[in-house]
Amino acid sequence: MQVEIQLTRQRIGVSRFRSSGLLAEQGAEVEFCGLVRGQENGMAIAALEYEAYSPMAEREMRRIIEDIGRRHRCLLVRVIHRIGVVPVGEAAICVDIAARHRAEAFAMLAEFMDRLKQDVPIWKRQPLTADALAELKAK
Amino acid sequence: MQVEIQLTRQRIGVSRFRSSGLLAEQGAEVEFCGLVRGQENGMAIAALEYEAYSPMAEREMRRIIEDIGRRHRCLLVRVIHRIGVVPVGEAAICVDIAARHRAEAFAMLAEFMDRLKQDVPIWKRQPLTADALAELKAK
Amino acid sequence: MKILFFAHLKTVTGQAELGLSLNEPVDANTLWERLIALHPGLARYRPSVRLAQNGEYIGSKAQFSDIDEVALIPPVSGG
Amino acid sequence: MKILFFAHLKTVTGQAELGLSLNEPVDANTLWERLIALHPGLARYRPSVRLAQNGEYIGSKAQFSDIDEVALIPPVSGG
Repeated sequence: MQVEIQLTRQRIGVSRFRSSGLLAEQGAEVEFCGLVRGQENGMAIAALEYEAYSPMAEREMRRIIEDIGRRHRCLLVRVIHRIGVVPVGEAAICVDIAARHRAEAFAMLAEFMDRLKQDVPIWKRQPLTADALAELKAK
Repeated sequence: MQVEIQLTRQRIGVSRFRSSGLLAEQGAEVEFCGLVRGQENGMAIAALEYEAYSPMAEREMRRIIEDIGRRHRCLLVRVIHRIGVVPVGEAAICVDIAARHRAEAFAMLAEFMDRLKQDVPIWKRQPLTADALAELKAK
Repeated sequence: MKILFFAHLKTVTGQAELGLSLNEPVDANTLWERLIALHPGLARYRPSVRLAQNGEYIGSKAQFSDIDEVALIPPVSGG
Repeated sequence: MKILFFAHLKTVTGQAELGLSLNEPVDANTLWERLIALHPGLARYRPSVRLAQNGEYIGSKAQFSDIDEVALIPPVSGG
């Protein structure tokens, strides 16, 4: 099982993803993106800021994926998590999974996301309002 | 909940997908593609041929999605199923789901695929070997 | 009445479509008997084939009339 | 020994990183007591904070020495 983990301060582009058809035995590909929503606790926001303990976050994601992979073996799992300021509508995380069948891809995806939110040292910091985001961009 | 269903004889292009960020409340996007694998019942194949009872297949997919949506409301569900000859490594089906949170998107996806494989009148016909595919293309 | 065959049932019947005349509405059982009389090869598939009437799976009390489109749906395998 | 603070613990301690000298190895309890002595504001977060030693969550028998990097991990919220 190929595992690729990346933390980035750049916007996660769609074109960086998709392995379709590259792997001979592949029968399923699933991609999930978690996007920043326009509301946080009922307040309108313009962006969220993410912070990570980077080396541990990367290692922990790999460890979780390899652990799940012992029960739900996939061909490829690729995770990109963005850190820093992520504007509303953009992806904070994308997970791309290639597998022989959809069952293991779905299981890997759901379980990975649950455990990410338990154990991977990444934090949503205070949300930014439209004014705060404009100020930050002007810097 | 917006539902888009399409049967196509064309290759399913990646660019036709992705709604990311178009929907204000959207927090999750998941895309699944089911690809034709290089083996069918242990035999090396070059393509699979799919056949559909088209109007019923489209209606049945919509009915299933609306039924699941009563329990797992999503924002958008888009399904493209290819019919005719689908070469190995290409997608026979792609499902794209936008939702507020990942939970309903994952539930919609897994349940839709299970019910598709029970109830939607689409059939895998005989697999094509490399020779048969070459012959077909030469026509 | 129009009858549609899909997948291997096309091979069994040698046709994709069949026109059938009904003098009065019939239930599923009678319809099957008519179809099997025309294509005895269908008999062995009957247990696994569902009927659809005008694009929807039928309930147990379905009645078919001359204006219906009926499809024989063998086990599906899409996706 | 290097101590790392993340998220709101940076605000609580006013720093992202802290150097700490140990004469001998200590367990988690002693380490917490040293940290709370330096930053009393940490006390109320202790129940929800996990410790990581050199990038891994610690087990119950962890011992910390002067060469370790220790991170205080408040409840995470990635994804």
